[in-house]
Amino acid sequence: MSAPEPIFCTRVVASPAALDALATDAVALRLAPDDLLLVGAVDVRPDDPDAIVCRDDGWALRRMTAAEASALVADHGDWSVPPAGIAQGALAGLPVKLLIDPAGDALLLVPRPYLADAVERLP
Amino acid sequence: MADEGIDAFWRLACAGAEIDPATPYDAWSFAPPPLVDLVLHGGKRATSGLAAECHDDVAGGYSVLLDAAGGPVCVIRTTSVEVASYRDVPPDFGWLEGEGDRSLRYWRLVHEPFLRERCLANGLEFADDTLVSYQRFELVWPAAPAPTLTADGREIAFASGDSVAVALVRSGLHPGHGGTLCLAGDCPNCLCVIDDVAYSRACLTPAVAGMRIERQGAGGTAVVPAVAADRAVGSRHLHCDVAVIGRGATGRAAGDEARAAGRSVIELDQLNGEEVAGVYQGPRLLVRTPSGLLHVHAVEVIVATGASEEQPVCPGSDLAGLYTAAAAEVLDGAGLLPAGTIRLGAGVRPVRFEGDGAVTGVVTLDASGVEVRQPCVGVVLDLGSHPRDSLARQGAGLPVRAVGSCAEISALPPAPAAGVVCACTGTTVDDLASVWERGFQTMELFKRATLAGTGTCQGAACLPHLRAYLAARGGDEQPAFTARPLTRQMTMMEAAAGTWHPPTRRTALHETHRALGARMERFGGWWRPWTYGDTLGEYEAVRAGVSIGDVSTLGKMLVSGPDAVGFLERIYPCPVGDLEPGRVRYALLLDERGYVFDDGVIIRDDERRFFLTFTTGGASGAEAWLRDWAEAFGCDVRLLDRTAALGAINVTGPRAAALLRRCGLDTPPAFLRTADAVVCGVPCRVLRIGFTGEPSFELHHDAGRSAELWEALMAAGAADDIRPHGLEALLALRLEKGHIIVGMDTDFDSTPRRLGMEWAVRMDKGHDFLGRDALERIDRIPLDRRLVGLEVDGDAPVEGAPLLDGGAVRGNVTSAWRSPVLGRAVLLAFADLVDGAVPPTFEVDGRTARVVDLPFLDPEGVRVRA
Amino acid sequence: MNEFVERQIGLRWPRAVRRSYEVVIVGGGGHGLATAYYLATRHGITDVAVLERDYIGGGNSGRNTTVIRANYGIPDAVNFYQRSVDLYAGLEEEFGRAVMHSTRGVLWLAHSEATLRGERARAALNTACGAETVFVGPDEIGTICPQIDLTGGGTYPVLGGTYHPRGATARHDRVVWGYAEGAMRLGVHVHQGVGVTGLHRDGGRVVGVETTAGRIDAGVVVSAVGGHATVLASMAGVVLPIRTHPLQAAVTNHYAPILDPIVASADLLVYISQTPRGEFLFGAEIDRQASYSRRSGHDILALCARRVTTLMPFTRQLRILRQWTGSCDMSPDYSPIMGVTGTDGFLITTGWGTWGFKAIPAGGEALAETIATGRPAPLIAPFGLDRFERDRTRADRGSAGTH
Amino acid sequence: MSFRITCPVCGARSSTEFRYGGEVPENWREVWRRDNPEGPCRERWYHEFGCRRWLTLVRDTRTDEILSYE
Repeated sequence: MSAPEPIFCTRVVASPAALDALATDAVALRLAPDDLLLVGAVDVRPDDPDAIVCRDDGWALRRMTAAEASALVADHGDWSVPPAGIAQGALAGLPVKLLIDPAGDALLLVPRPYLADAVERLP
Repeated sequence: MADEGIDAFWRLACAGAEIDPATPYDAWSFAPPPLVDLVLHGGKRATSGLAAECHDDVAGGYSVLLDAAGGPVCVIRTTSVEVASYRDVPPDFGWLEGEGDRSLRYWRLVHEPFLRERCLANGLEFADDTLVSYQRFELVWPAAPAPTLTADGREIAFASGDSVAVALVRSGLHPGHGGTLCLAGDCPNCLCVIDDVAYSRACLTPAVAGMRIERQGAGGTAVVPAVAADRAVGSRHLHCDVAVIGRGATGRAAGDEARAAGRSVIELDQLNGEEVAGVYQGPRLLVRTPSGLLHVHAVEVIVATGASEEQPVCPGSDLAGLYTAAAAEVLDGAGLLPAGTIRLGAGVRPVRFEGDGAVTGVVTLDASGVEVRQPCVGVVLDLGSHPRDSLARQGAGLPVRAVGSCAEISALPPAPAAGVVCACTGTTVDDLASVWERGFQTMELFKRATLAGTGTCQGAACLPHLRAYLAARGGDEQPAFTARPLTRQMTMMEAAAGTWHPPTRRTALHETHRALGARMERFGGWWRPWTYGDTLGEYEAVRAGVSIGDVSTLGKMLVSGPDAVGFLERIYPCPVGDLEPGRVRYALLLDERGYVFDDGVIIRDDERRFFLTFTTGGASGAEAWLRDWAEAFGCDVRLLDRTAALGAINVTGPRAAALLRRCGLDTPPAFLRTADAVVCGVPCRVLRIGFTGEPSFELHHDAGRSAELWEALMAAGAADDIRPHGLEALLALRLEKGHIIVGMDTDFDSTPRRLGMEWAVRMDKGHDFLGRDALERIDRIPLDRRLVGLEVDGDAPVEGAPLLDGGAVRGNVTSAWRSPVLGRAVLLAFADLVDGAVPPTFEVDGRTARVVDLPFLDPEGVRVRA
Repeated sequence: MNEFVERQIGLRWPRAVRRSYEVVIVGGGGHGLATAYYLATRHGITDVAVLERDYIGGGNSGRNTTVIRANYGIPDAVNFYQRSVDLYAGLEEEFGRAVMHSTRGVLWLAHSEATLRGERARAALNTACGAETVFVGPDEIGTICPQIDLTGGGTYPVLGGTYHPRGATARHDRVVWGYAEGAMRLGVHVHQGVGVTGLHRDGGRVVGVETTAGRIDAGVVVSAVGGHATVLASMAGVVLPIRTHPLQAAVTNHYAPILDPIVASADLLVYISQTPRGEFLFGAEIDRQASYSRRSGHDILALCARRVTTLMPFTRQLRILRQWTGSCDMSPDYSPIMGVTGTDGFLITTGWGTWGFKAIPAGGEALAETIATGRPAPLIAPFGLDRFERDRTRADRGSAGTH
Repeated sequence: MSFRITCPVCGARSSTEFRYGGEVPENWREVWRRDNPEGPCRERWYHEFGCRRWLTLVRDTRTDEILSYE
C-alpha cells in the first residue's frame, strides 16, 4: 500500500436530480444526494442553475485492494465495508471515504488536514 | 531414506533418545516450513491436515521435521491422531498448534485457507464438515530445554500446557493462600503480578517461558509497576450474527444450531485466552486476548458460561489445600494433587477447616450433628454450583440470552455463620452482622457498608452467600446487585487499544511554518503557528512594514440557490439582501437566545450565491448550523464547506498593498472590498479587511497551491523585510483595534449589547432572524455588564484578572497586552454596570485601570483604510 | 481484615410513613439528606420526611468521583463552593464520624496556550475571592506530582496549570450516611423504597405528594432528585432548562498509594485520583446526548484510558476493575438551580451537573436556610431559576470541563 | 455511551460519528424550555464523520434504543 497523497478533485453540489443525470467517466463518490466528489480535474455542467462546481484540494488519496481496505476497517473502524461502492465513516478517529470497485481495487480518501494523522494512524 | 544427511540425523537422534535405529520414520516439513521453529522454541505440539491426505499417519510414528531448505531439525513422535470435522476442532488445538496468539480464532484464521487450498488440490469442496486429521505429538530429540519462568525472583521449570498457577504448584510454590481453590477464574485466590500486570488470574494464564511472576495473594495490595512498558496493544473488530460465549457442550450446541440456521457465529472461550470483559449496547462484546482487544459486534449474544462451584464460607475457608472438584481435576491431571487429599461427599458442608496457612484437618457434622474431625493435607469439596451469569446480567435489556447451567436458578446456600465471605475484600460474616445491626439491611447498602462484592471477582463468588445471609436475617430474598462491566479486568492499555485522541488538523503550510522555526499550538482544533520566536518583531513587522500570516483555518462556506438571500437574512442579524457583489460585510452569528457564538464575513458573488467565513473554532460547527436551519426554514439552498479545500494567507501592514502590486495585483481592493485576482501566478479571492488594524488582504486560494503562494510572497517581500506573524502577535494586534475574539472575549451569554456591538445588529432590517425575538425581550431588561476597553500603566495584567471595586469583584479582563506603540497595557474586560453605568476606574492587579473608548489605536480608521 | 467496613454510623429507620410532614424532601441523596440535616440541626425543623424511591445515596451521590474543590470560574460559584470546602473540612467533627476526608490538592493542567490563559484567569479570580489557587509552571507541577509525563507523550506537553491546595476527597457513602444518621437522630424520617408518583396542588400551591406508600401532605415540598428533576418539576408546573446527561467513571483495582493530588487536564478532558483504598478513579466529560440510561459504554472508557495513560504512563498496566454511569442534570450555564420556583410550596435543588457531590454541605445548608426563613439564602440567591428569564445567567466555564 | 444510528446515506454507524443536535423543540422561540423527556424523544443528529447531513429520529432516552427514523 502506498502512503496517501494530496490530490485535486472536483466537487459538484447540485440538486439530486441534476447529479443523477450527470454522466462522467471520472472516479465519482456520491457523498450525499446533493454532493458529488470527482477525482481529478473534471469538466462537468450539471443541469441546475445554482450548482456549485469547483476544484477541491481538500483531499488526500491512497490506493489499495478491496481486501486491504476490509482489513484496515476491521482494525480501525467499527463498521464493515460493502462489497462495492462508497463507504463513509470514522477510521482511527478520522473521517474517511472509501470507494470499492467490484474488480477488487479500493480508494481511501482522507481530508487533507488529517493527512499526517492518517499516515500515523493507518499504517 | 535417500537423503543421507537426514538419515545421519536420525541415527544421531536414535542414539540420543534411545530409539532403535531400525524403527521406520518419515521426513517432512510443515507448510510453511518455518513452523518447525515453533516446535523447538514455541511449544507447538500439534498439527492438522486434510484427513484425505493424512490416512497414513498413525499414533506412535516418528518423523524427522525439515526446515525450509530440507535440512533436518528435530524428531517428533505422534502421540494421537484424531479425525473429526473442521467444525469440531478440539478446543485446545489453538493453543497446541502454537501459532499466532494461540487462540482457536487464530487457528481458524490460518487453517481455513490452508484446508481450502488442500481441498482444491484434491478435487474436494471445503465445508464446515470437511474431515480434518488432528495430530498431537511430542518432541523427541533434541530434547527441548525445559521452559522456565521467574517466580518471586526464582527461576522455575514448568511443563508444556501448564497454567501459571499449575506451574507454581509444580515448583513447590503455592499461588498465594487458598490459591488453588477453583482454578477456573471464579475466585481471587491465585492473582499474581504477571509481567508487571497485577491482578492476573494465574489459573487462566498459560505459562510461557521467560514470564516474570510475583505472587500477590487474595486481597493483597499490588504495587504499581516500576516499569510501565509501552506495549502496543492491537484491536480488531469482528462482525457476526451470533456470538457464543463459552465452548462447553451447551455453547457448542448453541453455536451449531445457529450455524445450521445459516447464521454466522463467533465462539469465545476464556480457556482459549479469550476473556469477555464486558457486554455493551449493540450488543458489542469487549474481549481480551493475548494478541489484543477484540470488539465482537453481534446481532445476538448467547452466554453459555456455565456454572461455578460454590466456594466454602466457614472458619479456615481461606486456607491453602481446599479444592473445588474442577480444581482437583486440573491438579490431578497434572499429577499434582497431593496424596492424603480427602474428598467430601456431595453437599457436605464443613463446619471449619483447621491449619495454619495450609489445611491440616476438616471438621464436619455427622448424621447426628456431632462434629467429626478428619486430618488431611487437602480437601476436595462438592458444594453444588451457581450460574456464572454476570455477563448475562450485564446484557439485560439487550439481545443477550443465557443458556444451559448459566441460565439456571440455583438454590441459595445456608446462611454463612462465620468466616471470610468475600475473599477479595476480606469481609467476614462478623462484618455482615455488624453492619446489619447498624441498619444497613438492603443488598446495595450492605455492599457499600462492607465493600463485599466489589473486588476483582465482582461478587461472583460471594453473592450467593450475601444473599443467603440477607434472606436469613431479613426474610425476603434480595436481588443480586447490578452487574457492571468489567467482568474481566483489562489493563489501561488494553482499554485504550484502537482509540486515539481527537486529531488536530494541519493547514497546507504546516511544514512551511515548522521550517521557519514556528512553535505550533493547538488552537480551535488546528495546529497553528503561535510564534516564530520573536513575537514583538512579528508585531512590529505588521505595524511598520509588511507581514504574512496563515489564516487557512478560517471556516469558509459557499451558499447558493433560489432561497440563498432569504436564508441568510434569517441566519444573520445584519442585512444581507442589500449587499453588493464586491463588498465584504462583517457579521455576528447569534443563536436562538440572542447570544453571539461566532463571527465572520459575508461576500456576495452574485444574486443567488454567497461566500461566508467563520472563525477557526466555529468552522466545524458552521456547516452543521447552516444545514440545520436551512432544513428548519425549508430553504432551497446548496451548501459547500470550503474550509479544507481553500488556503488563506493574510498579507498585512502599511506596505502590504505595495507588495501585492509587485505580485501582480495592480489595483488592490479598497477597505471592505473583494476582488478575484491572480497573485504570484495563483488565482485568489482577495478580501480587504482590517483585523490587525493595518491594511490587510486575505488571499483565499486552492489549498494545493498554498506553499507556492507563501514562498512567492516571502520572496517578493524580502526587500521590505517581510516576516510571518504568529497567532500570539495577531491576538495583540487585533486587541489594539478592540476587535473581539469569539470565545475569548465572549461568554456563552454574550448578547451584542453586552459586547458593545449593537451596531452589528439591525432589528429594523425587515426580516426575522435567529435571536431576534430573544434580543427584543432582553433589550428591555436593564443591562448588567458590558465589554469595555481599559488602560493600565505598566505591564499587562493576567488575562482573566478580576476587576475590583472596593475589594468586590466587578468583572474580569478577557484580553490584555502591553502595547509597544501606545506605551501602556490595553485590556478588554467585562465590567459590571453600577446604576446603569460603567464606573470610570477599577483596580486591576493592584493598579488603577481607566475605562477608555475603543479602539485603542487609530480610532478614525485612517491606517486601516490607507 | 477489611478496614472499610462501616463501624460507626448507625441508621435508625422509621417504622411507618406519617400522612403529613412540615417538609417533604424528594430524593434521599446527599443534597436531600443534607437539607434535612441542616433543617433539623440549624433551624430546629424536625417534622421532615426524606423520600427515597430506591436506597439512600444510590443515585449520583453513590456514582460520583468524590472530588471537593472551590476553584470555579465566577465569584458566586467560588464563594459557594468555598463554603462547601470549609464545611467538608469540619464534617468529621460535626458528625463525630469518619468520612475519610482527605486534603489532597487539585492540580489542573493546561497543554495549550488557550487553556493556559484560562488557568491563569482561574488563579487570579480564585485568589480575589479568597479561594487559594496558584498558577504553577511545569517544574512545580513535576514536584507536586512526579508521575505526570510533562511531555504529554510528546504531543500534549504540559505548559502549566493551577494548583488548588485545599482540594480534597471524602468517601461519598459515608457523607450520605453521616447526614442521614444526624438527621434521623433528631427525628427526621428517612423512607427508602418510597417513590413519588405525583404532586398534590391546592390552587397553585403544592400541598403534598402522592407516593407508592400513599398520599403525604406537606407544608413544603423540596425536589432534591438527581436525574429526574425535570420529571418531578413538570408535575409542579415548573419548566426547567435542564437536560439529563449520562456521566461515566471507572476505577482500577487497588494498588499501594502513589498518587497524592487529584489531577485534571482541561485539554485532555480527564481527571484521576487515587482513593484511600488504593483504586485509581478516573472519568471524563459527560455523554453528549441527553439520556436517562445508566448503561456504561466502552467508548468513554477507552477514551479515558487513552487520556490517563498519556498523562501518566505509569498507569499503563493497571487493571480497570469497574465502570459505572450516573445521570447529570445539566443547566445551560453550568451553574446549579436552587431555591424557589415560582410555584408556592415547591422548592428545588438541581442543575448539579457533574459537580453535585462537592456542593452537598453548602447546598444543603443554604436550602435549609431558604426553607426555614422563607428568603433565599444569600449564598444561593444568584442561582435562582428565574435568572434565565431575567437574563442573569451565571456562565461558569470553570465548571464546564470535567468533574 | 455509544449506540448505533442508521444514517440514510451511509448506513449504520456508531453514535460517536454524529454531532448531537438535541431534541426538536415544539417551538424554538421558547429558548429555555427543555422537555427532557424520559422515554421517546424526537431529536436531530448530524453525521459529521460521513455525509455531513442531518437526520431526525426518535430515541428512547431510558434505553437509547432508536424507535424510528423520519
